[in-house]
Amino acid sequence: MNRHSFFVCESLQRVMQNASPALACTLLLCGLLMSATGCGKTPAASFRPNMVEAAKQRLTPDQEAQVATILEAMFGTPDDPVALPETGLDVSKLRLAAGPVHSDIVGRKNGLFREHCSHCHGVTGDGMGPTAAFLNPYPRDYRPGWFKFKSTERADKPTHADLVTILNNGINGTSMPSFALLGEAKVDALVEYVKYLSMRGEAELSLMRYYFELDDEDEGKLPETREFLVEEILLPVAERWQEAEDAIIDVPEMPEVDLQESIALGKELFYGNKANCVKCHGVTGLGDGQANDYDDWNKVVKQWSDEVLSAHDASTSEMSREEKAEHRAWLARSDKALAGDALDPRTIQPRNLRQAIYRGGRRPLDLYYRIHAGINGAPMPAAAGTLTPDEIWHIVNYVRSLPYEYDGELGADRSMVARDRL
Amino acid sequence: MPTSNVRRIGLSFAAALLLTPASVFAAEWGTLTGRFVFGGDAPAAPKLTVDKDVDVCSKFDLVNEELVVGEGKGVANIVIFVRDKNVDVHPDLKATEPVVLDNLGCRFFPHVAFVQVGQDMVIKNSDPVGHNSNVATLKNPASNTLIPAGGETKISFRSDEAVPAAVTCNIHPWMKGWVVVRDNPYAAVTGEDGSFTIEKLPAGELELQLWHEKAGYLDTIVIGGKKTDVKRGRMDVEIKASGTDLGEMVLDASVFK
Amino acid sequence: MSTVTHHGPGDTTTVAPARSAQPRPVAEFLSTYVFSKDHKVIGLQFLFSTLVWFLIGGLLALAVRWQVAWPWSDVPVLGKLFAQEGGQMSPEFYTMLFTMHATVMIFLVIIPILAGAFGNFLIPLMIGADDMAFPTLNMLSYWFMWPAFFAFGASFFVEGGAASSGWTSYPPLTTNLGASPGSGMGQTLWLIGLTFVGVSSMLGSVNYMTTIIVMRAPGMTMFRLPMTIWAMFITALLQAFALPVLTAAGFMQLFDRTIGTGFFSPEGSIINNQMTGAGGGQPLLWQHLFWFYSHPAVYIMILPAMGMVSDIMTCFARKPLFGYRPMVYSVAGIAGLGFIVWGHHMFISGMNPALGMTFMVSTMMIALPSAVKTFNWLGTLWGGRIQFTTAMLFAISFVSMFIIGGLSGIFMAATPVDIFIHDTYFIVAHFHYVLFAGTAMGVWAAIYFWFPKMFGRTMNEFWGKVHFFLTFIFLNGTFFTMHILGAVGFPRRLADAYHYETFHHLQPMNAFMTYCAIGMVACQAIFAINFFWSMFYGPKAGRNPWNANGLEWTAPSPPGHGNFDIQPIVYRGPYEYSVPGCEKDHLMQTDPPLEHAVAAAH
Amino acid sequence: MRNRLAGLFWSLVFLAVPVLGVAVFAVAPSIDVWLPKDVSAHGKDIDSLFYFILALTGIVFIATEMLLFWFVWKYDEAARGDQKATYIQGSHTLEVIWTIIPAVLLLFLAIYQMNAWADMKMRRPVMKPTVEVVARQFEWRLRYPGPDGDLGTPDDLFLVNDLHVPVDEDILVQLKSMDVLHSFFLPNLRVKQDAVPGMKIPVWFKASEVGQYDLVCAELCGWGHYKMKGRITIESREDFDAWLEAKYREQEATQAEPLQEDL
Repeated sequence: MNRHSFFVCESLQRVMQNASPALACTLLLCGLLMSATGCGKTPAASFRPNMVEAAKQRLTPDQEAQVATILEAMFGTPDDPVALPETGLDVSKLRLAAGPVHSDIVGRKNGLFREHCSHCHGVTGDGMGPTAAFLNPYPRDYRPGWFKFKSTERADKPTHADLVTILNNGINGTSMPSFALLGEAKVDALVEYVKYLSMRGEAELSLMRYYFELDDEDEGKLPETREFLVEEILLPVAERWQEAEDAIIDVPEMPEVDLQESIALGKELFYGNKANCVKCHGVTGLGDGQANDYDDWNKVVKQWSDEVLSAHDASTSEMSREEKAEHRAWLARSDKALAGDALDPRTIQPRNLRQAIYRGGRRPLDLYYRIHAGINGAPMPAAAGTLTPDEIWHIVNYVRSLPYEYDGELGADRSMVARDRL
Repeated sequence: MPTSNVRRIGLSFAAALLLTPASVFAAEWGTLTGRFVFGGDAPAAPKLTVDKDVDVCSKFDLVNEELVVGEGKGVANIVIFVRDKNVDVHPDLKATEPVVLDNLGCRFFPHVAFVQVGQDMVIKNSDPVGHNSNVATLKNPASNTLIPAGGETKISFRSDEAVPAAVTCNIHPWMKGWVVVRDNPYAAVTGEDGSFTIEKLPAGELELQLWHEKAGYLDTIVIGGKKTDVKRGRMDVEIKASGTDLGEMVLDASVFK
Repeated sequence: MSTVTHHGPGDTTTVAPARSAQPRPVAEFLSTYVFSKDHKVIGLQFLFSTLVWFLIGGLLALAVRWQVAWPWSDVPVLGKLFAQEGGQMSPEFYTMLFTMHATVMIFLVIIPILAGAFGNFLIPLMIGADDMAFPTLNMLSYWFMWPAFFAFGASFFVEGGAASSGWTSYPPLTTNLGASPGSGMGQTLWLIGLTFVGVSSMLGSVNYMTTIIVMRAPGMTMFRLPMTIWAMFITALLQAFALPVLTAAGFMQLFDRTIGTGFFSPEGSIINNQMTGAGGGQPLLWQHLFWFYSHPAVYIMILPAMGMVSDIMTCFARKPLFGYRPMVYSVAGIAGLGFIVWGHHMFISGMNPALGMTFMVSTMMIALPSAVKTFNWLGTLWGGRIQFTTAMLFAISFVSMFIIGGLSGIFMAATPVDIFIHDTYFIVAHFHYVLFAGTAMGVWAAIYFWFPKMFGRTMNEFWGKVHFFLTFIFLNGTFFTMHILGAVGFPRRLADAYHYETFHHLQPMNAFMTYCAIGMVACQAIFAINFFWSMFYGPKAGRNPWNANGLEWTAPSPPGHGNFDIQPIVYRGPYEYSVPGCEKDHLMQTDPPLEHAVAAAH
Repeated sequence: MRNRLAGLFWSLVFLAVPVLGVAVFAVAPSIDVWLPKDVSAHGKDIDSLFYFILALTGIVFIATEMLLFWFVWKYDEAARGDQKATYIQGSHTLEVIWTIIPAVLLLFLAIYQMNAWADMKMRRPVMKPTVEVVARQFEWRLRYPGPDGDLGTPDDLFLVNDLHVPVDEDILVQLKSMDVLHSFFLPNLRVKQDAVPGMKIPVWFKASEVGQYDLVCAELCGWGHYKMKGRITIESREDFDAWLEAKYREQEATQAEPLQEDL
C-alpha cells in the first residue's frame, strides 16, 4: 500500500493516471498565463448612486433607475464624461482627467483623476475611495457641492482659481497633498473635473429630491424633457458655479495700526462676546472649546443614521402586514446604504490655533476670508456684517501671533503645542 | 434598454409644451382654520442639558421643543401650507415687513418661522451671549452667521424649500429652530393650543401640506373620529368664501414615534 | 519493522507492540499523519505547508510586479477578486501585497522549509538516529506554525487588510493604528503570527541542537558530519540566540499598539492629523532589535541551503568536498560575524554615523567566509566527474547565483555607496539573488535530490530540467535587471514611480521584468505536476539512487518508523567519492574500512 | 554513456551568466538606465567608489563565473570518459591565499571609504540651517528662516514640496518628521537620509549645477508613500533670494493677486 495516498483524493488519482504529464503541464501553463495576463478584463468603471439620499427619499427601484438613466444622459460615465453646454465646462479638459489611466497617442497622460484622486475621493467624487475610511479628516465628498476654502462669500461656490490654489498648496493639516508639480494644465483639468463631479452630484441630489415634489398625476416619474432637466435641475447648479467668479469677497486694506496694538485688539475680540472665537477654539486657543459638533457632510449621515436607528426601535405592532413588510424593506435598504455608502460620522474639532497649521492657507488674506465668510460646511460661522473689516484684521493678526505667544500657562498641555513641528 | 433612454433624453431638444393655467384671479376668498390635538396622554417635554454658557442659559429652564403639546392637548408647531405653486394670491397679501427670528433665551423664537421667497428675514440676538445661526437650506445656499449679543443679520431666500430648513446654533448645540420657505403667503404654524388660521385663500379646491418636525410629513390624521390618509402630508380641502373650518384633527401618539 | 536499539536519551517513540484490538482507522490516521511525532512526517508536513505558501507568496509577488509595471491599470484576476474601484489596484492594497509577499516568503516559506522541512527530515537520517531527541516538541514545532498560518491568512480579510508596513514593520507606522490602513487589525495579526513562527523556530532549534549533539550514530564524530548537518546545527544556534530578541521586540510593539506603552513612539508626533498618545520612545530602538534578529535570520535563510548544496555537489561531482574544515569554519564564521553586522541595515536611519563605520568594517569582513565557501565549491567542481542531474543543475546555479548576490552585497556594505543605493532596487536585486536565486534554488536542488528518500520514487528528470531551465532564465530576467534599476536610484515599495522624471523612462524595463516574473511563476506548474506525479507514478528508487555516501542512503526509501533497519556505524566522513584504489567510485559512511581507503585518508 | 551535448548545453547556460551579466552593465549606461546625472560636490566620491567596487566585483564575478563555466564544461561526466574524478580533499595553500587576498581587498575598501563617509555624514558645516524640511504623510513641508535668519520666529516662510537652494554654497537641511519614518532622497545630489520622528537630523550638501530635480521619499511611510513627490530647484544666489522674497511677499499677502504663473 502506498503510504502517502492520503495526500490526494481518489478522483485526482484517476485524472492523473489518464493524462500524460506533458499535456497536463501545458494545460496548466496556459491556464496560469491566461489568468495572469488578463483574458478577463474588469468591467468599466461606473458612478455610484447616492444611496443614502435614495433611501432617505424612499425612492423605488424604478425611480433609482430613472435617476441613473437621466444622469448618464446628462453627465455620461466615468470613462466617457458628457458636459452639456449649460454647465460651462470644458469637455476637452474633462477628457484629460476622466477615464482609466493611460497615455494617449501623443504620450499625454490621461485619466488624471483616477491616477491622483480617486483612491481617496472615489471615482464618483463621493469621498469614499478605498482609502477614505482611514483618513482623518475624511476626503471631501463633492456631491452636495459644499466647498470650504475659497475666496467667495460663504454661500457661494469657489472660483476656479480657489480650487487651483487648493490643488497647488494641498491642505495642510489634512491628508490632501500638493499637486503643484503636476503642472498648470493638469491641475486645471482636475479642477474642471472636480467641478463636473460636484455638478453631477448636486444634480443627482436635486433629481432625487424632486420626486417628493411630484404631483400625483406624474405617477412617480420625473419628466425627461430637456427643458425640465436643464431648467429645473442643471441650471440652478451650473449658474451658481458661474456666478462664483463675481462673488469674490472684497477685502479692505489692513488698518494702519501698530502690529502689537492690532494683536492686542484681536485678542480682546477673540475672548470677547462679540466675536466669541473662544467658545469653540477654547480659552487656550488649542481648539478644545466645542468638541461635539459635526461638519455638514457628517451631520447628514449622523442625522440619517439616528433616524434609521430610532426606526429600528419603533414599534410595528400597529402596522398592517404590507406596511410591516415595507418598513422592513426600507430599514434593510437604509442599513445597507449606511454601511456601504456612508462613512461613520466623526465629530469635527475646531482648529488648534497654536500649531501654525492653517488648512485654508496661511496668508493674512486667507485668514480674512475664513473669518469674514466662515467655513462653508463647517460650524465656523461668517462674521461679515457682525464684525467690521478692521476688527477682522485684528483677529487675523492675533491668530497669526498665537503660535508664537508665550504658552507657559498651558502647563500640562504643552505637548499639544506643536508649532515646533509646523 | 437604458441606452435608448439615454439617447432619447440626450437628444430631445424639442421643448415639451407645458400647459400653463390661465391666470385668472379668483373672485372669492375664504379663511381656513383648524386645530390639531394630541391623541393620547400628552408627554412631558424632556429637559435639555445646558453645558455651554451655563450662567446665562441655565436660567431659562429649557426643554426639548421637538414635540410641544399645549393647552387642551393642542399640538404646537405644525406647519400647514398650500402646496399648489400657481395658487392665486390675494392682492392684500404682499409681503413687506421682514420676518424676525430671534435668539431669545438660548432658543429660537419663534420655534418655526415662516418666510416667503424674496422676503427678508432678520435673525437677531436678544441674549446677552453670542450666538450663530446656521440655516441648513437645501435649495437655497445655506448660511451660517455669527450674531453677537444684541446683533442682527438679514438673509433672504431665492427659491422655496420643499422641506422646512433647520436652524441651529453651533455654539449651543441644543438650539434648534425651523424656517419654512414658500413662494406664496399661504402658510401657518399652529400655536400653543394647536390651532391655526390662514386668511384670504382663493375659494375652491386647494391642496394643503402638513408637516411636523418630529413626525415629518404627516401620514394619517383623525378627522371626526375617522382615520384619514394624508400621505406625504397632502390633503385636499374645499375653501369656501364663508370660511372653512377643518375642526379638531387628532394626531395619534404613534405618529410622533 | 525496526529492531533498532534505542540509544537516545530523549527517545520515547518505541515501536508499539501489535495491537490485538481492531485498528481504529481515524485515530490511527491522525496519529500517523496529522499529529505524528515521526520526524519524517513532520518534515513532510512542513514541506507541503511551505510549498502551498510558496505558491501564495509567488502570486502576491506577481500582483506586486503588475502594479510596478503598469500602475493604475486594470488588474487581471485580482482586480475582480478584490473589487478594487475601477479595477485598478489601490496604493494601500499594493503596500499590503509587498508586505505580505515578503512576510509569507520569509516567515512561512524560507525559514520553515529549510529548518522545518529539511532540518526535520534530514537531521536524524544523516546522523544515524532513529528520530529527534524530543519528538513531541518536534510535533509542536509544526503545529505552532498553524496559528501563524491562520493569523497571516486571516489578516487579508480583516478591515483595512493585512499588514502593510513592510516586512520590517518599522514603527511608528506600525505602532499607530491611524497611520495606515494595514496598521489596524492586520498589523496585530502580523505580530501574533510572527510570535508563533518564532515559537515554532525556537522549539525546532532546541531539538536540532540536542539531537545533533547527543544522538549521532556510533563513529559519527562532529567532523564526520555532512555539511548539511553542520549548517543546520549552526542555524539552530543562530535561532536560539537571536529569536528571543525579536520575540521581545514583537511584544513591545504589540504593547505599544494595544495597551498604550511608548517603546517606539516619540513624544508629540501628529499622525493622520491627530496627536499621538504616549511618548518617550524611540523608533530606532525597534530597528536595532529587529535587525539584531533579522540579520542573523538572513543567514538562517541561507546556511542550510549552503550545506545541502555542498552535499549535492560532492555527490554529482563524484569528488570530496574541497576543504571540508574551512567550510565548517566559514559557516561558523558567518554565524559569529552575523551577530555584529545588523547596523548595516541602518546606515542612513539616523543612527550615529560613527557607528556606521564600525558596522561597515564588520560587514566587509563577513564577505570573507562567503568568499571562502564560494571558492571551495568551485574547488569541488574542479577535477570532478560532473553528472548533470536536475539536482546538480540547481546546485551549480546556486553557486553561480550566490556569487552575484554576494558581490552585490559589497556595494551596500560600502557606506557612501549605500547612501545612494539604500532602499532602491539594488537592494531588492541583492536579496532576491541571495534568497530566491540562492536559497530557493538550493531548496529545489534538495527536493530533487532527497525526493527518492521522501517518497521512494524519483522525480522525472526531463521535466525537472525543463523546470530548471525556465526558472533559471526567467529568474535572471526578473532580478538581474533590478541591479541597473537600482543604479538609477529606482526606489522600492513605490506604487507608482513614474511620476518622477528621474524614473519615468524605466517603465518598459519594469514591464520586461514583470513578463519574466509571470513566466517564472507559470513554469512552477511543471514542478508542481512533476512533484505530485512522481510521488505516485515516478520510477521506484532503491535505497541509494544517486550512489551517495550519507547515512540516509543506507535506510530504506522511504524509511520506516525508526529509520534504519540496521544500526549504522560510521567509519569515515561523508565525502569519500572516487577514492583512489577503490573499485566503487564512492564509499558510504557505513562501509567498513578498506585498507587503501584508510591509507588514502592520510 | 551519457550524451556530451547535454553537458555542453548546460555549460553554455552557465556561461551566459557572466556574458549577459557584463553585457547588461555595458549596455545600461547607453540606454540611460544608469546613475542619474550628479550635480553635487560630494557625488563624485560616491560615484567613483561605486565604479571602483563595480570594477573590483566585476573582475571577481567574471573570474569566478568563467571558472565555474570552465569546470562544468571540462569535467562533464561524458567528457571524462572512463576517468574517475580526482580525489582532492582541499589545499591549505589555496585556502590561505583566497582568504588573505579578499581580506586585504575588503579591509582596504573599508578604510578607503571612511573619509568619504565622514565628509557626508559626520563633518557637518558650522552654520545655521538653510531650510527645515519636515516630512509628513505624504508631503514635504518646508520652512525657511525669514529675514531674521532664524527658524521658529514669526517671520518664517512656509512652503510645501518645492525646495529651492542656492548653487555652489553649503546647504544645511534640518530634517524632521512629523509622524512616521520618511527618507529624504535627492537622487541627483546623492543625498539620502531617513527622517525620524522625535529627531532633528542635519543633512548637508553643496549643489554644483543649476537645475530642477526630483525629491523622493525612500522609506515606506504608508499607503501614499509613492506620492511624496517633491522637487529641488538649484539656482543662483540672486535667483534664490528673489524667489525667497517673492514667496515671502506672497505669504504675507493681504490682497488677492493674480495667480503666480511659475508654480
